[in-house]
Amino acid sequence: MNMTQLPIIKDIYGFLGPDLLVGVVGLLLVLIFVPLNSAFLVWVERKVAGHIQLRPGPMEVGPHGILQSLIDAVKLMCKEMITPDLADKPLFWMAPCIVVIPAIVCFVVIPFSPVMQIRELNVGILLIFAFSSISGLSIMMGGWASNNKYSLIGAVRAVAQSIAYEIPLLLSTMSVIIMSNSFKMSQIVSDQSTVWNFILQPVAAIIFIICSTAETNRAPFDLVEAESELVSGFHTEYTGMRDALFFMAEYTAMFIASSMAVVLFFGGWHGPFFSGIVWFVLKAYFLVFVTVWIRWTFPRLRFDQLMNFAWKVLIPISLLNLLVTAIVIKVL
Amino acid sequence: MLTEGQKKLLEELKNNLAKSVPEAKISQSDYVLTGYHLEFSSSKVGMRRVAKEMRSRRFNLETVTAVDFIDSFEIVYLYFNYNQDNIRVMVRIRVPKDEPPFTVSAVYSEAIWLEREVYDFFGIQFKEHPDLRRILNPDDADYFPLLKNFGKTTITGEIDDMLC
Amino acid sequence: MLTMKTIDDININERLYQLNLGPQHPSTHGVLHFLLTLDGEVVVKAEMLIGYTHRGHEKMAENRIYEQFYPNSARMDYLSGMIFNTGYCEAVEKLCGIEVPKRARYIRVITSELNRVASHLLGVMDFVMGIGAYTPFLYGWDDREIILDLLETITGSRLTYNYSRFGGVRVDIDQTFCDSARRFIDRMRERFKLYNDLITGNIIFIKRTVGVGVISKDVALDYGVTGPTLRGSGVNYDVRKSEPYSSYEDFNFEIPTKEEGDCMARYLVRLAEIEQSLRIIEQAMNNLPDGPIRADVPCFITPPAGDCYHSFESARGAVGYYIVSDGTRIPYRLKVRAPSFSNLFVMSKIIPGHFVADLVAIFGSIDVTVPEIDR
Amino acid sequence: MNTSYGFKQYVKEIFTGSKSLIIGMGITLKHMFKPIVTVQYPRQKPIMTPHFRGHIEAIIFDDTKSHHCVACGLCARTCPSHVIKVQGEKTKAGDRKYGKQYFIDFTKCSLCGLCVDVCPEKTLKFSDEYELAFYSRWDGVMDIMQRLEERK
Repeated sequence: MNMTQLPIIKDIYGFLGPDLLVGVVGLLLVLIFVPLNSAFLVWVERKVAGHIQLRPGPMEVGPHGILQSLIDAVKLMCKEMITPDLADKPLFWMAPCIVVIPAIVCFVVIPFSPVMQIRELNVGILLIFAFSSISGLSIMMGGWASNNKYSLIGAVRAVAQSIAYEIPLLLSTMSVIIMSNSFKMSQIVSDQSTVWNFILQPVAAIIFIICSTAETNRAPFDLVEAESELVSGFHTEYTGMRDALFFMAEYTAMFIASSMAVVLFFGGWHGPFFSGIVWFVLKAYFLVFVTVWIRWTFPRLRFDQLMNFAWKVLIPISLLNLLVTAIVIKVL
Repeated sequence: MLTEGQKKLLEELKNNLAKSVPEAKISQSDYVLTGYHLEFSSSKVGMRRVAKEMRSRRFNLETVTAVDFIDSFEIVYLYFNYNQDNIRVMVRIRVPKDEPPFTVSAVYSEAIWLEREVYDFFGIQFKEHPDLRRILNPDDADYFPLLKNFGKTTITGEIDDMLC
Repeated sequence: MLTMKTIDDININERLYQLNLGPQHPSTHGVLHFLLTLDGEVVVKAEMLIGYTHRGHEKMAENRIYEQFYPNSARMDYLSGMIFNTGYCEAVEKLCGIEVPKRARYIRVITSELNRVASHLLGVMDFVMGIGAYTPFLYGWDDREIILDLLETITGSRLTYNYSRFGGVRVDIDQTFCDSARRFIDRMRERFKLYNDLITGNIIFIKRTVGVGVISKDVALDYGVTGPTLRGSGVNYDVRKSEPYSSYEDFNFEIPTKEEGDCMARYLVRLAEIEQSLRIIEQAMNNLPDGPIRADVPCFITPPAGDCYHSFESARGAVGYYIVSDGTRIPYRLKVRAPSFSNLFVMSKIIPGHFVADLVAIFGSIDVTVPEIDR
Repeated sequence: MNTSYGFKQYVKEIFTGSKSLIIGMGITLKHMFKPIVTVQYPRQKPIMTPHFRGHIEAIIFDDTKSHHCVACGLCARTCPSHVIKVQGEKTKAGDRKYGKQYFIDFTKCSLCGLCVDVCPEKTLKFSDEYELAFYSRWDGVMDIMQRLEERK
């Protein structure tokens, strides 16, 4: 008997249409892409750091050590996952699971090329913002559940930091959204076919990059981890694959933040000679490279300075930028 | 070679110290051989008066230490000043083993730790010290390592015989 | 600056908690234990618990002949082992009245100053790493590596040199050493621009260090602070100038001081001191006299009964060796005045009111070596 | 930190700050394309300097084609860590002693070089071997006379 003849399946298929196929295939691709991508990015980070510091970085496994992170992943899977005695066990266990959810879900709406998008949503950008806030929750959960003071300080810092930096992030995004009149990501990209938003909105672009660095807890805003103060911050007590999941989420968040910046400011898939996806991925990886480059150049801010920077510098400037954008658009 | 300023300061110091601690023996010593200009030695009194005198002249307390002379302790305070006329003053106080001296930590905060160290290694219970605990040795140690009767190894004796 | 809360303002049960920073912690430069009482992230009270690497060097000295203490002297402050080693030799020479040949004294100055540059480079870069910049640390390490290689060619070792001997030094330096040292000096002078651009000028670095951890002159005097930490507080005191040992009286150099007394001042003083050390090395190499490198001293020395105090400037401050001799081959008592010991104690005074992140910065800027504190 | 924080200063700080950050990024970017300075240890090996202080070794002299050790034991007595043990032997009665066995516990040696300094026959030197790894502590105890035989 044909399964599709069943009324319930028919209903679901009718409801979802060809999207079901796209959804399943897309999800599979994302599930493959996310770990491989973060493994690649770990390698990129180590290589870039190495060459900046006049050393070669990983060289042993594979040509120029490209397989190093895969081997490390295998090692991490074999490691014992230690749960501290006094930890809140369910939360401790859940935090690394929850942290990968936004990493996977956010890929659903990113338009890699005009055709390569798993699901077109009218509010794609909002979905990404909504889901990326979950990572703050899981950091809080992990830090709280570890029952370690360093973890707790890291977690508290993470919450304050993500609240402070989401505001300028949204404000700078708003100025782009005002320009293209849509929350749809593909719409924003196709609006940039002639001129990138980076040219029209340089201030918003820079603020967006700064804030996304802070949102993904990367140096110089890596107070959540702050090795020299908090040992390892919220994931001090995590070992093995749980720790690796936090890392995976961090690197995927980096990639998503870069993709967002590409969509919003750097013309998405637009570019000469190559097809859309190549341009998109090239641009996204270049932005990832920039964040890595920043990390290995600057010292870390102190917590009060981080807050001052968000509230006294970034928010006023992004508000001003939004105001100017709105006036200019109204006048034109 | 002593400069004029140093000589003057030395004279002043000698007089003032003699005035504040009359029972002490104060003598000038050869800097080239010993590394200090003025030697102040007394038995069991005067370390706080000397410290106050030194502090008023902006001298720096370099170190506090003790030497175990089996029958008694010699507590050594070294003072040095940052000025142009450098004078190092060596203050030796002989105290019997059963009669602990007073602390100078009220005058020099640095002495809190330095005297803790002396207590830690010699067991000298400084009177009126705010925080006299073990510092380098374990908290529960029941020995005072730098006393002469502690841990004399047999190997040393052997070396002594062979080399001397 | 943050307003310092006193204990009376706070309901202890609700607000304060204790944090053990160390003994195993990435930024405590060894095994040092801070027992912090925190209000949120602000330190209310800091207590330093030391002694985790106590090896009893002073007791060891009472159980071995003077020569056998050579290796111990360098192991106290492993970052400026050459200076400690030379200082110990000079203390014993003072006790015995040994006259050291001029060439040996110049070689001691050259090697000590190279060691000081290496130590300062590490100190400065470790401080920067504590603030969170990892790359400058490795650039500094790159420079330091050249010094270590250079010193290895004559001493055969990279940290615990064991190079000075009573009455002189062990191995003579030759033209190749001088040439490489000159090349290093030229390179180092160019590197200052890199450090200034990458670190000193960086706005984040400035924000993190200016006005943080201020040690005033009076506090410095009260707590017996010495070395670059003291000179960062505006006191012009350097043992090399005030009581010239080896042959420092022959050289023309300045003592850099800063009035501010904050982390930035200490950092700048260290960088300026590297520059002055390079000057000293250059002068010493230009005027290097010929002659023997070791005085004629017996294989095992026997100092006369008596005592002596020898003070010298290590990379961290004024070190003193107080040696009491009873006329035998074995010291009766050997006391080391460790500068880091006093420099660390001042932290309990200045830390309250700062963030935990500042604690790391202040600790880095004071630049202590834990084995030297613990001895 | 500064209470009188004017608007002008605020704007100026943003600009000077951004400039300093860009300068810093330029420096690291330049360094990225410089050649590496590290030694890739197992693939490249550093050359030891002539004065390198490894463990001690006996010198082979040309005149006797052997060491000159007379087993006086001065090195054993000077050693601060007491890691040397020398065993001498006389070939025939009335002859000079010569060192037959010379044990050094390298795991406890602090490489101070006092034994080399003090040796009256100057028959000790430092080896330039630095890759010494053992499976047990006992493997660190070596007989340098035996090693001398192997080198011959």
